[in-house]
Amino acid sequence: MLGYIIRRILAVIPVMVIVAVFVFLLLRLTPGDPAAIIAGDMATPAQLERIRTSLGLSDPLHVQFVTWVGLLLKGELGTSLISNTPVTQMIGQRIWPTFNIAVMTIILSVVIAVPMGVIAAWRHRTWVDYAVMAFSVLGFSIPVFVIGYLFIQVFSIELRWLPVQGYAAPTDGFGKFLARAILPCLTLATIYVALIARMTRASMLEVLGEDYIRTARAKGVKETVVLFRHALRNAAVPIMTIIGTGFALLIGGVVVTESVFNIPGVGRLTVDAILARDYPVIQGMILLTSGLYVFINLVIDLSYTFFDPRIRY
Amino acid sequence: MLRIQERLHHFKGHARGATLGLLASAALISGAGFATSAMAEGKTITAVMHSGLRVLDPIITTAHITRNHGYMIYDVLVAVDENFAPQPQMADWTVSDDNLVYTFTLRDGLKFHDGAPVTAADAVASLQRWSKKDSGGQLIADVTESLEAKDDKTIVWTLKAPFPALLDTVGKQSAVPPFIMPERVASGSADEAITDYTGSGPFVFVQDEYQPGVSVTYKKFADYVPREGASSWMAGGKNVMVDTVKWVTMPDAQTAINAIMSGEIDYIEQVQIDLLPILAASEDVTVETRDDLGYQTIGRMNFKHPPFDNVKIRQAAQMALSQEDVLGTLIGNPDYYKVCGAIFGCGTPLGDESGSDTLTSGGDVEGAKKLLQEAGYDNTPIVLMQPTDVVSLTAQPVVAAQALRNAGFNVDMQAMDWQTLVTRRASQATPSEGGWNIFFTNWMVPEINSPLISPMLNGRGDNAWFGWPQDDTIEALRAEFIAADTPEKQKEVAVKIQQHTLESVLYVPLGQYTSPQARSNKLTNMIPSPVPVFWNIEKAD
Amino acid sequence: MTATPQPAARLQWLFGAIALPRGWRIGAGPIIAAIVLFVIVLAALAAPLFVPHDPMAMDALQRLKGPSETYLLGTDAYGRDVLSRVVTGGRVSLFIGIGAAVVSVMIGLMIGLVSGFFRLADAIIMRIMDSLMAIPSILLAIALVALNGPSIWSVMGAITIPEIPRVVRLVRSVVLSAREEPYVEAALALGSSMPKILWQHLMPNTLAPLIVQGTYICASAILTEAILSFLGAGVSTEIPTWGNIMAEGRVYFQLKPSLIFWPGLMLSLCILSINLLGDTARDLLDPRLKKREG
Amino acid sequence: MQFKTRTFDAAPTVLDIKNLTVELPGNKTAAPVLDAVSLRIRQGETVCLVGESGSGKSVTSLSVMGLLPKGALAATGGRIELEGKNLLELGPQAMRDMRAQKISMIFQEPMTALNPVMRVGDQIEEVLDTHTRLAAREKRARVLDIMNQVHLPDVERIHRSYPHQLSGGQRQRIMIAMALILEPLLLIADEPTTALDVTTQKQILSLIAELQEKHGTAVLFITHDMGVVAEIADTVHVMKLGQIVEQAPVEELLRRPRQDYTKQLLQSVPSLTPRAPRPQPQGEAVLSVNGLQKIYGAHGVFVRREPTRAASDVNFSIPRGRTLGIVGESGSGKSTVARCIMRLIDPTEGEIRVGDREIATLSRRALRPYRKHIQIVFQDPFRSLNPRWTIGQSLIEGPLNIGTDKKAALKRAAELLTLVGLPDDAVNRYPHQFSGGQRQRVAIARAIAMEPDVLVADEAVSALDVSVQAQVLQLLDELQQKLGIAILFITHDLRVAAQICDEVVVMQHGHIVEHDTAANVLANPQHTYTRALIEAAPGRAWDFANFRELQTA
Repeated sequence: MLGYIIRRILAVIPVMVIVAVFVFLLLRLTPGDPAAIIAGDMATPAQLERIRTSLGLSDPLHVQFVTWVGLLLKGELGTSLISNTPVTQMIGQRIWPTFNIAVMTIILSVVIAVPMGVIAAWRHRTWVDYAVMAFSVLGFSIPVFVIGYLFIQVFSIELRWLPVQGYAAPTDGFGKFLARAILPCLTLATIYVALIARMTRASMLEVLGEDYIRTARAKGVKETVVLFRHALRNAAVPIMTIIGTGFALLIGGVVVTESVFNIPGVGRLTVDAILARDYPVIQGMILLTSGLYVFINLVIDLSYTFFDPRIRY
Repeated sequence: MLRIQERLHHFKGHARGATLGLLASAALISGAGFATSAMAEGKTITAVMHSGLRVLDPIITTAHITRNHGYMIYDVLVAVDENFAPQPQMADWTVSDDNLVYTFTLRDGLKFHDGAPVTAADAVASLQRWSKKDSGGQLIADVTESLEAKDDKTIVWTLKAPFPALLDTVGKQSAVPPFIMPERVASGSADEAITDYTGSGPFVFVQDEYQPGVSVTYKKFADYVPREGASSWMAGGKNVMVDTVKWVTMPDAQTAINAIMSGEIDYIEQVQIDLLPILAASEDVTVETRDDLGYQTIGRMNFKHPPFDNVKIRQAAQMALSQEDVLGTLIGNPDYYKVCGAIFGCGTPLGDESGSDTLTSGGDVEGAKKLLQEAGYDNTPIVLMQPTDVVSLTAQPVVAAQALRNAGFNVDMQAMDWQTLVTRRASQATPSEGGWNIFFTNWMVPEINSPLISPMLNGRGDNAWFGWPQDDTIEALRAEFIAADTPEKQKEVAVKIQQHTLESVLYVPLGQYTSPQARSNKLTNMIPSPVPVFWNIEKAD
Repeated sequence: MTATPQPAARLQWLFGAIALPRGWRIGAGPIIAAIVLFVIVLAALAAPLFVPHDPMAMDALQRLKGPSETYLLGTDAYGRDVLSRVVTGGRVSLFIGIGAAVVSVMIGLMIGLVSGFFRLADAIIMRIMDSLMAIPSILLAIALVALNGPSIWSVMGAITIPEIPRVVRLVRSVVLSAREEPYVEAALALGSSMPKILWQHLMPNTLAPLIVQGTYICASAILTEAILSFLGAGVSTEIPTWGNIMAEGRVYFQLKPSLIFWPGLMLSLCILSINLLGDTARDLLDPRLKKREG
Repeated sequence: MQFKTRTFDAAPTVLDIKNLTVELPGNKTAAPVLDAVSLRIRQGETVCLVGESGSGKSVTSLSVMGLLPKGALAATGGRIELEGKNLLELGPQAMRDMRAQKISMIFQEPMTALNPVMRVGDQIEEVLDTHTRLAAREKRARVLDIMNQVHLPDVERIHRSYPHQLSGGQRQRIMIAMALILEPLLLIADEPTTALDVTTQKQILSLIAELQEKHGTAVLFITHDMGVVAEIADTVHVMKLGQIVEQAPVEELLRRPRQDYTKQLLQSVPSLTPRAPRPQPQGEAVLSVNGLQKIYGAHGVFVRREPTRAASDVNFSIPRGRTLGIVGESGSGKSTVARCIMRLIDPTEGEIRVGDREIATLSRRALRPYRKHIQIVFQDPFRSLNPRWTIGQSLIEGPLNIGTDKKAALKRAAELLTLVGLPDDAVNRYPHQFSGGQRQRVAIARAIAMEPDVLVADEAVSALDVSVQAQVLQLLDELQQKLGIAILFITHDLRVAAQICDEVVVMQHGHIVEHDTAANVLANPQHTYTRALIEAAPGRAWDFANFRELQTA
């Protein structure tokens, strides 16, 4: 087990190196000049050049790369070209809204989606099954921002139940946080619920056809016990997998949702940084999200052993 | 002491967040400690500004949001009032009879946010740094004999030749006003952004709550001594009546409107005009124009490459364009735009509309076609750059492209984000190799209301603004303007410049528009100003 | 990193997938979906022949008008006819969707076959694919569009590239598990060369899952196009796509919901149909499900 | 042969199935899956239900349990009476109460029948949780008690083990414990030993008999294996296509079968009598294996696993026209040997000579020209043909590889099909249009299309019903006589080996423990393991094909 973890962590290194090189090259080949953003409309070419030099953007690519990697190895991500703030500080300021919303979304989605999928599989080919399937296909088919606007229109503008936008930290009062977080979470959860419910259903359908389910029934065990005690745990591995890979989807949704609901999170930070060519921020964020993705999937892989004792690393 | 406590709080929040971060539920309750940090005490104005504040050095950039930030935390020596007249702000002045020596005297009670008094040495360092960056400042620097602090309160500026517009330039409110910073800050390089944000203005920048691009918080500076007298534009007494001002960014116009209607925010600097009908329904919100001058939207062609190196083709293009179409599409509501052929803007002292008939009367497509034919246009494609991510610039390229096509131009409209555009417009390569032929942008009228400051009127070829016209006539006219010492003479030269500009199409003025603001009715006593300032404003409970 | 260890048995079903199951039944849903999709595609293709207005023609005096006889669905912020734009918008959206699906499947198939066959290449390819997968696709897409400028091609490319690793993984896992099949071993025993086995025995196994995967990619590409437009990294506003019609319309959401509603409806219907057809294809090609139905 | 001869005339009836009909709902035209099946089981009686695959044996048992797949199968007529109550009329809860308390069931595949993610102790305990209210300690005591009764070793450890940590036999014991913990009236055993090795099978059969004796349970035993029937049955019911064609006490049925179908079934059962010895052939061995060794082991950076010796020091040779059998239970290494010889996997050590060519160390590319000399037939006829290819395409793949002209190859393919007893128009059809036995014939035709010197048959008849098995064995024999091929016959079934092999190699744990002529191995086994294997073969003293005791020569 420990050996496996070490091997997996070592395997992360080439992945992260490729990500780092890839992102670095991608950005430096992109047309766009942070100096132009900083200097504004009236800058002359000479002024731009001076700013570029002072930002280190005139150095040859490999020098810039070595500088950046040197910083990385020291655990730093550099300083934003535009706002002159350390990238770690910028991310630190803005990670929590995203993190809290993402975690709440995942919890919410799992709580909603898994029972949905289980019941759909159990009542295979009945209206319940069709309703769940219809929802999950629908969830995939509507752009996340449309869902967001729909929720705002209904719950904030028509019914006036919830604030339109914004974010409050849980420390400002949990109710306040919840009131502002619930719509973004629901919006994000739609696609996630669709995904997980679908996978749960498929996985459960497969498991329900297994011999040991027949055995359990032959023991006279109740259907609820059959479903949740026997079947669900066996069906868990693909569900966990989809939760992990769905994380990438979540990031995509977060970017959009944050801008619909005006949440000061890292999703917007990244998009703004891309549009402003704020290289250190983009590199930092992509490295961070990639690392997180790898880490989450590692954790999920390890969690398989919990669900399935046959899996030993 | 307070700052230390804040830092401790900040640090604890951070550490706690980091350790508990993995435990989702724990993080939900405690981890997010400093995302919004301590609640502001007392009266707070929450304002949505036109863009996010990212650059904090108001000298290094001309971005409006950074200038607005500058007016919050810094003060200026001289400021213009609503009559475009320079008025004393931090300093009074005297001018020698030969107009060569300007002596500024700082008023009493001026203090930086760290408690140190403002001295003449601070002002001199700030003016010197400014004059390296600002185009007007550079013109003055060209004729400066010396600029020095005579004592703690007195600054003496000696010129080699008279510069009649010196006070106007030092007192201008836009495109880099000379904000006064402590000497230790201002003595740094003019090309490197400052990192110490100590000013002497009416508000203090709260660094711990600053989130680049998202929100910035200002606290009232308790030790600020306002000037006597009522405030007028940038001039007069800056009396702060609230405790905290918070600027937040909302990427989505709709969201901001919903937020002000539900009372979550107090102020929107620029409301998209199409959305005004939504606000009309609210009794708690007032929509008004704070700055009647507003903006001028313009098109600029590239003089270096065909076909716009040919003046006839430039004229043909100008002839094809109609201000009404551009403004109608961009703004829609005629209450908020004005067809205006004056390159210095309508409603300004120098404004004059000579030579702009086709622009203001709906364009002359037939005339343009004819002219184009005469000029021998060979169907060279015109690379027209269209930014996709700036709302106030999306309509002009699309409308112009259509108009130019109607006139017989072969238009290659290339969509790109604003960043790519500002990078690409700096490229002097041919359009097919990453250069360009025409792009559009907007100016605040005070930024272009004089030949001294309007960047498009620079005719110095490669040293000119993007487009790089080599135009000796305009340079001669500008020299003539600088030398003009009465308003009448200045106006006379300005008309000549207007005519020449439209004739050789240095740029195409596409009309003027204002941008309405929305405020909660709780906010009162807001003074009119082209810069959204937060002094004088009172907030009801 | 191996994010999703697919149990080999999971893909077992693919091997019997060629012969269309006898006695296959299709519900009403997929048939309706097929019809809807057909109508949308046909309308988009034939749009220039019947739409009432030039979808690119602007009229500053007719901005944001409500439905009228001239403009059946009203006009947008540039005074362009919404109906014409929505119908025409399908062209680009569908082109991007289908293009992304076809290209990513083709490239993914090639890489996946190589990866499933050459052990050495496999290690390198899979590391690169893992890296690509680790980068959130939406961020990658925005960056790619910023790199190349927001043309149709670059948007398509930006959507395609992040999809490739998923296709590669799929193909590779099919190839790896098919390699264990007795008929492949029999072919080996009969002296067939590995490339021949790869192409003749293994590749056909990937077709069924690739068709299914392709439909999903197509659907998600159309959605991603909309999201890219929403974030300001989409196709130029001149050329209508469902995505950028909605992206432009979102500012006017409260005033003129129809600017989002109509393209949103078309988009959702289209994706819904594609997804439903994908599901149907998967069910038909999956004998395990058939078996359970008895 | 000692048959059970008890009479049950006085015993009370436990289960009475009367005219049970099961149909596919919504498909009125299809023939019923069960057609008026009647069957009676009395207390303490063991009723065997025999038949080939598809005869409806399992459907009968599932009907009794009320576990027919919903929507797919439904009982439409008849009654199933348990203690006079008609089970078909019970509601879901009432039916659940019957299960495990009155009727229990054990299944064929003990690996898949146990929940892989639950500890086996908990799985047994769940029965008590469901049907009784006992204190935790009492529950545990009962579970451990029943585990002892099924002779599980080290019950404390096994109680907290997961199924994958147990052997096949142990798992089946857990199943039995689970089934019998509440002492039900009726135990249904659906092919409970089919997936087990013979030695384990023997233990399980005697365990069931022992417990039946102890608790007086009635047993409905479903099997396809006549040997098992002979060992355990009191009464035998023969099923064919959903109907019971014959029923009788076991000895009666085996001695004097009345129906043709029963006779045919019995006649296909191979006996343990070795084939008549054939004269020693002339010439060199066409395949010889020397010191073959295969070691599986991971040499990872962070992994340190014990290497597994799947086969070591394997030596044998086969002359032209002769058959060598490799017999062994699962895990004995017999398949590893076959795969090494085929070079589907690379042997760790040793030499393999085909003709006079050493092929063990040739590279894959260099090996290709020699592939034609040695061909293989796999166990699973459903997976050994590419489902997307016509039979013709599969048959000419090999010949095309060695440069045969396509037209000639196709012509030869048609001939081959005739040779293996299939219509020659089969070339244009797809595998799914054929039955398992037919596909195995195709697979054989494909192999001999290469005109090999050696044919490896890796459990080639194990997946087939006995009647089909006999036909395929006969086909192999005929082909050998016509073409003079040497056959390496891998099997777990001594009877099959006896039928076809000239020589037999017995393998255990990767080693050869005995190697002699078939007659010697069967009649005079030297090694204890061989003896154990022979003794474990059920019904070994009965000559089914001739309806009498085995005549020992």
